[in-house]
Amino acid sequence: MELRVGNLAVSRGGLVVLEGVGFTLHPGRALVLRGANGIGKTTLLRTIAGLQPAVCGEISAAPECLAYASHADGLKAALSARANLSFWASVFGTGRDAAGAALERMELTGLQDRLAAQLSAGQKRRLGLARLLVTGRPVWLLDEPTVSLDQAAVALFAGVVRAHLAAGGSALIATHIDLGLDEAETLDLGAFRPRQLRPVAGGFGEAFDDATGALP
Amino acid sequence: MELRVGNLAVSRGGLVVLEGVGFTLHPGRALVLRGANGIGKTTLLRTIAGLQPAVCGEISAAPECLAYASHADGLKAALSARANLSFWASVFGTGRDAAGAALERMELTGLQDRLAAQLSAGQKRRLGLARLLVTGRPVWLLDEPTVSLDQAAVALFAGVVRAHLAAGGSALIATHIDLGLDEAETLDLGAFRPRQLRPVAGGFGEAFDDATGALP
Amino acid sequence: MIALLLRDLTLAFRAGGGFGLGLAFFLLVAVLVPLGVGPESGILAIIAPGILWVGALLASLLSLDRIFALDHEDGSLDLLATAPLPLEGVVAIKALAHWLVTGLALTLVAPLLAVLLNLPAAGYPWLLLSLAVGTPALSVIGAFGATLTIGLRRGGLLLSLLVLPLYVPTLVFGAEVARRGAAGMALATPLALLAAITAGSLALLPFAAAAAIRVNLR
Amino acid sequence: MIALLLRDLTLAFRAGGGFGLGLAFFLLVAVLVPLGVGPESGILAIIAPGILWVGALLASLLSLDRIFALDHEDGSLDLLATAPLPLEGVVAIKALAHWLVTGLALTLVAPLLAVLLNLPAAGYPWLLLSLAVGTPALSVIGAFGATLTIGLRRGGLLLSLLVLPLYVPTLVFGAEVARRGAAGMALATPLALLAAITAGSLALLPFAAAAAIRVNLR
Amino acid sequence: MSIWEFANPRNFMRISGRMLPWFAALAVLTLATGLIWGFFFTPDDYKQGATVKILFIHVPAAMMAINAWIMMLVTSLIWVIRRHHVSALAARAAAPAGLTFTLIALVTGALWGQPMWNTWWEWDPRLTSFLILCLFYLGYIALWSAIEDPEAAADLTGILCIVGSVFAVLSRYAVKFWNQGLHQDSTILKVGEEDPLDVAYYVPLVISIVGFVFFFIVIVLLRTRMLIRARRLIALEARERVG
Ligand code: HEM
Ligand SMILES: Nc1ncnc2c1ncn2[C@@H]1O[C@H](COP(=O)(O)OP(=O)(O)OP(=O)(O)O)[C@@H](O)[C@H]1O
Ligand SMILES: Nc1ncnc2c1ncn2[C@@H]1O[C@H](COP(=O)(O)OP(=O)(O)OP(=O)(O)O)[C@@H](O)[C@H]1O
Ligand SMILES: [Mg+2]
Ligand SMILES: [Mg+2]
Repeated sequence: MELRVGNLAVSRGGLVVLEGVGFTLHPGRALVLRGANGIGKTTLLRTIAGLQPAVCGEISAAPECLAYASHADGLKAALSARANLSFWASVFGTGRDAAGAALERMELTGLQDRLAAQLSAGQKRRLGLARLLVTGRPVWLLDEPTVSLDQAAVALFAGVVRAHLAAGGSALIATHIDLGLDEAETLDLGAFRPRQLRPVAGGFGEAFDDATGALP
Repeated sequence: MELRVGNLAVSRGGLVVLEGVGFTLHPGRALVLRGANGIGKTTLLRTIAGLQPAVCGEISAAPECLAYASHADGLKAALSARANLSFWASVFGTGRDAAGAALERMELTGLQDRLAAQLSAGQKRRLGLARLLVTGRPVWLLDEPTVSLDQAAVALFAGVVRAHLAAGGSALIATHIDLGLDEAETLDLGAFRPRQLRPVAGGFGEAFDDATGALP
Repeated sequence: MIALLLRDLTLAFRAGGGFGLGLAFFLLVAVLVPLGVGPESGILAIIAPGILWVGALLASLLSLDRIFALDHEDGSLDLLATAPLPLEGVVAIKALAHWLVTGLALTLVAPLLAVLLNLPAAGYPWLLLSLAVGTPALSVIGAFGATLTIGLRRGGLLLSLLVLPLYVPTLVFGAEVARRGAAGMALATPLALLAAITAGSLALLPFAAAAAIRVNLR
Repeated sequence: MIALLLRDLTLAFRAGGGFGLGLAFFLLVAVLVPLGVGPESGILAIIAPGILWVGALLASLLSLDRIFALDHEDGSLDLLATAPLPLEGVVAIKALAHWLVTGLALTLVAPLLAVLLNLPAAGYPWLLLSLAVGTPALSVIGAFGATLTIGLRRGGLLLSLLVLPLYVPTLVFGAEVARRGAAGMALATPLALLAAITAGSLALLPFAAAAAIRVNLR
Repeated sequence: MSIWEFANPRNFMRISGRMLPWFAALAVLTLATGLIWGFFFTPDDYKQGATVKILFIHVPAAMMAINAWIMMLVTSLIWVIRRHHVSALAARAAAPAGLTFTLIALVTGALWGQPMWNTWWEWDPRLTSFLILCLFYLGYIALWSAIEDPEAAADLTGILCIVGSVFAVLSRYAVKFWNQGLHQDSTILKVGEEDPLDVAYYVPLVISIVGFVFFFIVIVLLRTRMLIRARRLIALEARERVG
């Protein structure tokens, strides 16, 4: 499954924050998105995931191939680690074994009966990432996946991503730190910042930008 | 203000997670706490900040000298960046100018009238850290302060910490990534992990551990 | 779909999950009203069907904001929206789960509370029937209202304001059925209307609700 | 302290902040009860004082979970606890802010709603007086209850369950004052008891609440 | 000129700016005529005495309260289907006006009810459905002001308005079923039948109804223009902040 993004513009709060974004993500490859705080990484990933409409441009992959992991982990504090994963496994139709395998892969087997509320920040994050494994989807969209992870966990996660790539999947990763994925290409979003911020065409901002003409 | 911690044991969920922790933090120095996810960094910092009782051991500094910055930033989404800071400035009695100066220091002046809800993850974090500057307290307790920050912002924050140290303050920092504070010492919490997990003495866990004797 | 229903039910039965609390609220209304109004049982018997219906309505109203807001806060809603489930189905399942833990439960305990309020014996079956037919409408309409306020933290009270006018027809016909039942009058017309409202909302509102969720996520 | 009061009031008046919604809920109860009970004004006049008190109680109950839970969720409560303010003062200020945006507002609109429920003219001053004296107790008791459920996400319904029994004496005496006032009977005793409850809770509960916060934070 | 010219904010500002003075003049003229005629040059009713003159405010306000909601429904549909921004703002602009008319009808009705029915308030179906309409308006306005993003706010309030309209009709029917009521039926459209409204009242009443219509148009135009200006201010500020 190839993800081709062409001439994409995305908006947040009625303003275009990135425009002309284009890249192709081939199966087996990873692409790291870089850029300063507030440049629009989260916005870009949400747009590609189909959660918000693009201003213009095209995205080739169908939402059915994409698995998105956001800043928030989507964990239910009152369910055990295992129950949390099993739920997503049945939603995505990947079966019960998938949850066990994912727990094992993220080294959470020992914590599987603990309620999610009783995990530390990094343990929660690992559980959130384990969800990717049970989606069974080829293209991963990851928003700062390694927040709160210690070095061992970062390495573990890099290994998981590498295995996913080797199996023909691909990953688009927004991150500020070095993941140790040497084979990944990097895309600096600074280049797609509009020279001048402008309101979204057809949105409220643009419609009224020039509504009254020059004030008398 | 010197922070001396001696033979401290801390607990989470009724179990002792760290014991025998001891260190001294002199004015003008920084100490970085390291340790794998779930080792108890957050628990230790909360205990020192006076938010939860220690199992045993002593902490020399009075809570009035400590400023704690947690995983959560304590921002009100419906207030502007400036109003958020001004509130804390008046709670800590450091006056209105302090808020303006802190915004300037964290390079948030351009965003000061934006509602906190409309900031990106990294901008929110910077605002949360700006709060430390308006507390006017000498000892900072920082729990993963650089989560979501880009490299420029990490360097900016390291500069702020350095200035704080130069002014006679001190900082205790739990983090997984390298802050670039070369002068800081490091304390690995792995050494204070109890050999065997045991319930807190005097807690419910211990009281009923052996409640019925051998079962008949 | 079934996984979602089971998860929502499990969460509702967990500590702090909301099951039992809707019931408790219903009970409390039934207890508070006599305390506030005074104990003359003649008046209580007259107002009993109406008060029980108002209590059921408030109890289901108060648990509405859990339907979507929790999932939105912890990010699950984003993930559900990208999962292979139609959003309309998600709304319907969540409304069903809400009905099972509030509407159905309320219907089953209502006769007990009717005793507290001195409802005449003839009224019991009709009270039960009116609640059984009417409460699904309360859950679906409520789920629709909840989708409008997803993005607002603690939108609970705004939600009440939005949903209550929508509840009026259900309340009027429901209470009318119960009242006429207690008084031994004919009640085919209000019962038919109540059923029509329930059927109509079940058929149409999930679509409006799914549209509102999409707006809120973007 | 004043900064905290101002902040809480500002937040309440911001979009989605809760002011006006307590009022709206009060209004809704006054509208729903006649819809449920039926339109005969004789019956409504008799139950009016009780229903209005129950409405005021529910309206202030429903906004309780905002008092602390929001601050706990976003981490402000941790920071407030380490700030140079006594926690007792924080509780008192937050209860005061809650009373200003609910109790006081409810008291001021109560006469309007009394019209809807056909309260006899003689009852108006006493209804007002009973609400003015009684609602501060509702806010303080509620703030205390809210501290018990801080740690629970969406503990709203559990909170109702905990607080309602504590509200019973206030409700009973408050409604009694209003009812006797409407009927033109002597009401010195219930009024004195109501005032005593308010004074007592104001003096003692902030300490219990501060202790509960400390337990919840650890 | 097509009606969709109005959809462009610029054209709307231009055209509405030109029309506003005329509508305002018409509103003042008709309102003044209708009300002065109604208050001072109509006979007292043989049963109701002078209180009958509340009619000239009560009836137009009550009609406009309903018409304002219908206008909001139409503009919401235009927004949802054709996505014309001005139309969303016009719906928002009409809501407070509609709420005010509803409140005027309720208050004048209450004032009238005191001498006529010997009570300020009666759970009559018409009165009750107005109270519910009032709640719809409140909810609609509250939802608009609670949501920050104008696009989402317009969409969600549009959905609310459409669904709410269905339920408003349902509840009108429901309360009618529930209570037969005291309030008299509409007679305004039944001139010529037996027992019509006295012609002496009829003419000034119609004039003040027309006056209320113009008044409503003026308010909606004014408020829409204000909201457009406010949006422009926000747009300019946004540009300034980032540019
Ligand atoms: C608060 C309460 C009231 C409300 C909400 C209300 C509502 C309305 C409405 C909606 C209409 C419009 C009728 C139409 O479109 O034809 C109307 C007309 C009228 N109302 Fe009221 N009303 C109230 C109280 C009263 C009272 C107390 C009286 C006096 C007895 C009264 C007398 C009338 C009359 C005479 C008309 C004109 C009917 C006609 O000939 O068309 N209303 N009212
Ligand atoms: N709700 C909002 N309303 C208006 N503007 C917003 C809103 N949320 C974010 N923004 C702005 O949109 C821009 C892009 O935000 P986004 O969250 O995509 O950045 P990011 O690259 O993910 O940053 P970070 O690394 O800090 O997470 C930022 O400048 C931010 O200030
Ligand atoms: N509410 C709780 N109940 C029981 N155990 C808990 C609870 N919260 C955390 N724990 C456990 O306590 C231990 C210490 O947690 P703590 O949050 O202090 O770790 P940490 O060092 O801050 O980790 P991280 O780097 O992931 O943030 C962990 O093993 C965690 O699983
Ligand atoms: Mg981001
Ligand atoms: Mg931690």
